[in-house]
Amino acid sequence: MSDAIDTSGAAANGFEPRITAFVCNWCTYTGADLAGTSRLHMASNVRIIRLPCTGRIDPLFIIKAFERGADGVIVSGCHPADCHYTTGNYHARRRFAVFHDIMEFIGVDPRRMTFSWVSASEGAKWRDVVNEAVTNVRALGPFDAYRALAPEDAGVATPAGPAAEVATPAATAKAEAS
Amino acid sequence: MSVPSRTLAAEVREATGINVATCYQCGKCSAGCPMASESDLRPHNVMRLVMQDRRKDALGDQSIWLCLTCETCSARCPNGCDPARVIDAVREIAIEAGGADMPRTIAAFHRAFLQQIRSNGRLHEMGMVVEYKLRSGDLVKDANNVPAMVSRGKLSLLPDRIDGLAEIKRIFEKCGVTP
Amino acid sequence: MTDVAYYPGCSLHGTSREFDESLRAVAAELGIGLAEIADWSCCGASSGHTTDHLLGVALPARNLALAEAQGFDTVLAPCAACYNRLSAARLAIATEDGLAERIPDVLGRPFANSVEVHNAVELLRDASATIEQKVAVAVAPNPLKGVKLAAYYGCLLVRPFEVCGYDDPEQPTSMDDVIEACGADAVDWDMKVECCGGAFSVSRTASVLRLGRAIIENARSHSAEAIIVACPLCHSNLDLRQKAMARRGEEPLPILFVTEMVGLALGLAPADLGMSRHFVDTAPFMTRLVKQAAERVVAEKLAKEEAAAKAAARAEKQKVSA
Amino acid sequence: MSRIGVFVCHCGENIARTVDCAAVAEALKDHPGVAVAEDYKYMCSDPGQALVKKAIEDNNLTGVVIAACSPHMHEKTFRRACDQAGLNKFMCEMANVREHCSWIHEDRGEATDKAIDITRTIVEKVKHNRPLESIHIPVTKRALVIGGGIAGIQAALDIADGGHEVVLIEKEASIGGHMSQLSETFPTLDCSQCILTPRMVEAYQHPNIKLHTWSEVEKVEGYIGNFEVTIRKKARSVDEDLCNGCGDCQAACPAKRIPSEFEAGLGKRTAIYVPFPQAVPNIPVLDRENCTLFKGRRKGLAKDVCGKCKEACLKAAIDFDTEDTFVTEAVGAIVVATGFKLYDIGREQPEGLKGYGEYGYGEVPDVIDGLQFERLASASGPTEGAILRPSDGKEPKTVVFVHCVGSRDPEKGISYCSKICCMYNAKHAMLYKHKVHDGRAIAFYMDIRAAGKGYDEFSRRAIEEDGAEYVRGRVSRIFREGDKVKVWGYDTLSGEQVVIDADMVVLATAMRPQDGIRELAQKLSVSTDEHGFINEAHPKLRPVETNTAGVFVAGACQAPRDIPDAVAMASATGAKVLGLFSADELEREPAVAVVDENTCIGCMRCELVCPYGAIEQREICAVDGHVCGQVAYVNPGVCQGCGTCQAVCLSKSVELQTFTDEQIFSEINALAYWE
Repeated sequence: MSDAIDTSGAAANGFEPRITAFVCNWCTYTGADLAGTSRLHMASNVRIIRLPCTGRIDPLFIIKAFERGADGVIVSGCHPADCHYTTGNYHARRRFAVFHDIMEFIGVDPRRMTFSWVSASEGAKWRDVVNEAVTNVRALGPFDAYRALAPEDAGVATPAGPAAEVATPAATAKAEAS
Repeated sequence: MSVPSRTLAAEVREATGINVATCYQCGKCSAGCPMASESDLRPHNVMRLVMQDRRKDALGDQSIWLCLTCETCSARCPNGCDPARVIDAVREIAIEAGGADMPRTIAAFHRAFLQQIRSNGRLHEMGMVVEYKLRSGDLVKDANNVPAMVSRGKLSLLPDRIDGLAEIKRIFEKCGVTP
Repeated sequence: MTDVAYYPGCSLHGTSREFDESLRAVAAELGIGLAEIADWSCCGASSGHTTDHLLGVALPARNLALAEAQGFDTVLAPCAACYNRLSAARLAIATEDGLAERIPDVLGRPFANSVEVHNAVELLRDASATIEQKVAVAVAPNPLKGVKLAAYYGCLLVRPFEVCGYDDPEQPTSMDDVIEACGADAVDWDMKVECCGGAFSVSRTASVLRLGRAIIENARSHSAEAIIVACPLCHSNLDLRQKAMARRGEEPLPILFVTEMVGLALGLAPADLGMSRHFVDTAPFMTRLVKQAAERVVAEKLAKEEAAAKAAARAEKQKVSA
Repeated sequence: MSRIGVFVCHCGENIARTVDCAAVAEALKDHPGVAVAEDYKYMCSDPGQALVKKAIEDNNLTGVVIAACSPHMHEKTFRRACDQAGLNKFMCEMANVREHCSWIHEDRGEATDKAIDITRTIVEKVKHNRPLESIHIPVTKRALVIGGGIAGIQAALDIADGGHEVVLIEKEASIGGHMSQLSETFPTLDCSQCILTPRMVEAYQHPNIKLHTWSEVEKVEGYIGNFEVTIRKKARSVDEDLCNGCGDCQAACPAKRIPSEFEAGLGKRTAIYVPFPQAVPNIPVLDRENCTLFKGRRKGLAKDVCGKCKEACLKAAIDFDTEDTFVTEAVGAIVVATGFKLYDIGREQPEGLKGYGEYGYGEVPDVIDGLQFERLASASGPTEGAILRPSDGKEPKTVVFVHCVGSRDPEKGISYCSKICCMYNAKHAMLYKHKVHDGRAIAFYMDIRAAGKGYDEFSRRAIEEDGAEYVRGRVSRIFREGDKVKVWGYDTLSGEQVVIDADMVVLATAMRPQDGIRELAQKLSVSTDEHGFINEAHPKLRPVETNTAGVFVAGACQAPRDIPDAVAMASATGAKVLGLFSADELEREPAVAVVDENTCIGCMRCELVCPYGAIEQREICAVDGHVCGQVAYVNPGVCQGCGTCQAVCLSKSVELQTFTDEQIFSEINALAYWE
């Protein structure tokens, strides 16, 4: 996969980052839709996972994304005070302030993560966020620190290995309860 | 002049970063231009000609040299098109193209002025006036003012020359300007 | 207070000596130290940037580089034209792609674009409090008290806003503030920021006469007794060319540099401010002002005495009635 | 084992141009859990949907993934199709391979790879979807209309006539808005008051309309069908029930020199006042800022220095000690109609605006704005309709009208066209010429924008029949010279500078949203554009809805609008509200959180973060009935499905249906395939 916008970096190290984006349904997802309807071309390295609100984002999602081979992560939601759910993105913001240090602690370079606010009317801003994230992460090179942890047979439906507990503690909890 | 590959608008944009297409010809620039009554092309006309890539008409007209660079047009432009800067750029392009129709007197003035800087580092007004007279050819005008100025100590007969002349010459060379 | 780097520019060494002289005199009075930049060179004026953009940036940049090298963080450029070119260069280098990298090579000396540029009006506006105090305590009667003066900014002090930006580009007030600080009345007129013909003084005198006349007429119609300027170009256009503009029998209108005005208010002698160098003779104007001032002082004195007398009389009456 | 159907849409050329749809279907065909994978030219077309339905029946699919456009576009369509085919509609999801893929990439290889990833991700999600039932919530069939201008009045009347209660609130003392200030209206020149006043009275007397004037929105809670709005009734100092509008208080008030807002500063009013004679309700308010008594109180004087109005009031309706009161209203829908204000060219400007120094920052007395001219021209205005200039009350013989002041002037902070100025300038020129026959009306314009029924004919008439002189060019400077106003213009058509010694200048200043619109928008959680105008849900297809369900928008608070536009929008919101009220219950997606009581430890952190207060504590009892613990409970009616509770849950016991951990982790895992 090669970056549609700026291949200079790619030429340098021939590496194309894979980036997982967690976006809220109301602002950034719609903003990305707008980028589409406006035909704004951008790097194709980003895969979007739609959530109702950045407030729904569990830090474990991000750790999981890195564990499953993402080189970078984008988290983007409504502008402060514009949250569709009035305050969800504030909780997200507060949580990620702390989260930053945790990532560093567990050995993920915070520069691999992009936090941004993109509103439904900011298609162009979404393009820039995507392209910048790709350029930055490309410069950082691949993230393989967790590859070792990843199970050989990357079971998808029910993630195996150490991820399992992380993935669905609710399920396990149920098991104990019953 | 040689036929350039790019449009005039493109050249202007490269030189100034201004997109002349943002001009919607409202004429506010020309309404306030102090030289409008004396020039055939008013600021918004120049914008128009650049927009339409009418190179000869834009570069060839005297009007662009009648601009006082007083910036009134740019200060009041509703779209921030900065006509003054565009006219600046058009003048430069005209000089490069060699097709510039600069009024003799004004051309003479600028050359005389720059010549002074190049050879003294500072403006030696007396020297400049003399130089200007020779280049422009209107020897009588202002001549009667000279004694008065000398008597008021406003014109020194000797230039004051700076030490760093080499630097000044370097600057002129680097900019490719020979007055 | 520490010294500011002083960039006089060619005019202040030549056609506008009085600006230089009056500025130095006033600065001394106000306790502002001026250190002339060693080996400064011409800013290129309009000829520079009219001919070549890079040249128009590089020529002023050399002087900023010198000031930098001589350890200053602000440069005072009293000449409006120089001020405009210096600040424009500063802005261009800060904003235009690749220029900052290119300039040191063009100049042949290091340059960090670290010095700020101020003009004379800015300097005096910031000092206006001090001016007011000094005027208040001056021994000689202030000749400017109540005199109607028109602040003429012209182009280069206020435009373009991105470059100057220390005052409103359409309705500036800084020079008016200085006028008020001097005890004079700043008249509200319409040509504050219209162009006087600038660099065309020599090359296209006819235009200068037309534009200059409009300015002087408007000032006069708003009953200004003199026009205050801070730009050598404006000054020579309005002063040197005024004779040619004037209609028969018209009283000439003195054109004073803002520094000269402040000097007068501070009680300095016109001669020390270089006012003898003007083409429009300032002597009659000054005699009138001094006369007015003297009369005012006398009148005030009399009024005081009368008041005192009345008071005494009243006291007397009360004694009697008691 | 799930049996999922994957259906890849070409969207004509829109997707197929850059994405190899067949390849996408092919790639998913053998993916675990996928029963069938097909591609088709137009999935959303009838045959396309038929294809999906058939596949569901033939392969009795447990889930469906449509790889096509954004879910915001067609999710409803396909879920309906699934429903009809007997598959629970929440087992159907969209994979967005158009907006998020084919439209933003050029390289076919890349785009196809990405499309496959996106589709697979959603397939993995759907594997964990559960059949859900929609939630039904009751609708309060009462509407709130914010703003009592012509738009608000029209919306209120339409809803009220539809048989539902309306709460109409207006921040001024009277309804009527800007229209009540206008003299005559284009393009018919009928008298504004004459057509408006009856509507105002009708609204006031309507049995279904409850009017709060001198009131503002304080707080908005709830959601579509179930809003609870707190209204601040500002202290009026006059008892609305006792007052009979006799006007004795105004006559008695000593403060008579206060510039009247209604007269756009050209007339004066008293401190206790009714904004204008036809005001509705005809009940005064006391302007405490300018009231002699309150000035005294602010100075801290021992006893009140005035009180003449109170003495004059035979009904004893005046009380100086009233304070702001709050009323809460339960409504099911909200219409925002707060209208506009004019760009003030002065030196002091809000964020982003610059003002007009070259026009003297509005300090020249005979330079006025459009609304002020309306008052001059109005028979009920300060000059009883005579065109007299403010400075010396003389009749101006030369009047200059300047279009696009503020409007279409990005450097001053406004890029848009205010839409109505071309028309009202033409009207002003006409009215002036009708009143001052020997006068000159000169209009400086850039373009004449007169799109509308009878509009262009109207503006032409101003030129052709009434002799208004139109000059194409912007004005560079305006300043006072003697008793004249100098105008420096340029005629771009004849190519000459034009200098005019005018007696009066009328600036067609830009239309801006009313003050406080941003705060209001925040309370309603609707978005505004960079200028502060309320954003509609879709510029073409949902022009009067906002991005918050149940909140609608009408008139000039959405964009510059003239009267016909504003009224049309208002009636449109009326129709929308009545439509909403036509059902007793609303169907809502079951995107709500549910608590697993078996694992909940009752820490109630979820309660803390819930933006809607949808979570409460509950006791759970064992079989024998004794209380055996505290757990959280989510009220599905109130929950809006943000999922914040789930993210903070320590025991992972609260789960947002449609976005469960299992679903999301599966999506993340799915991406591991993308090497």
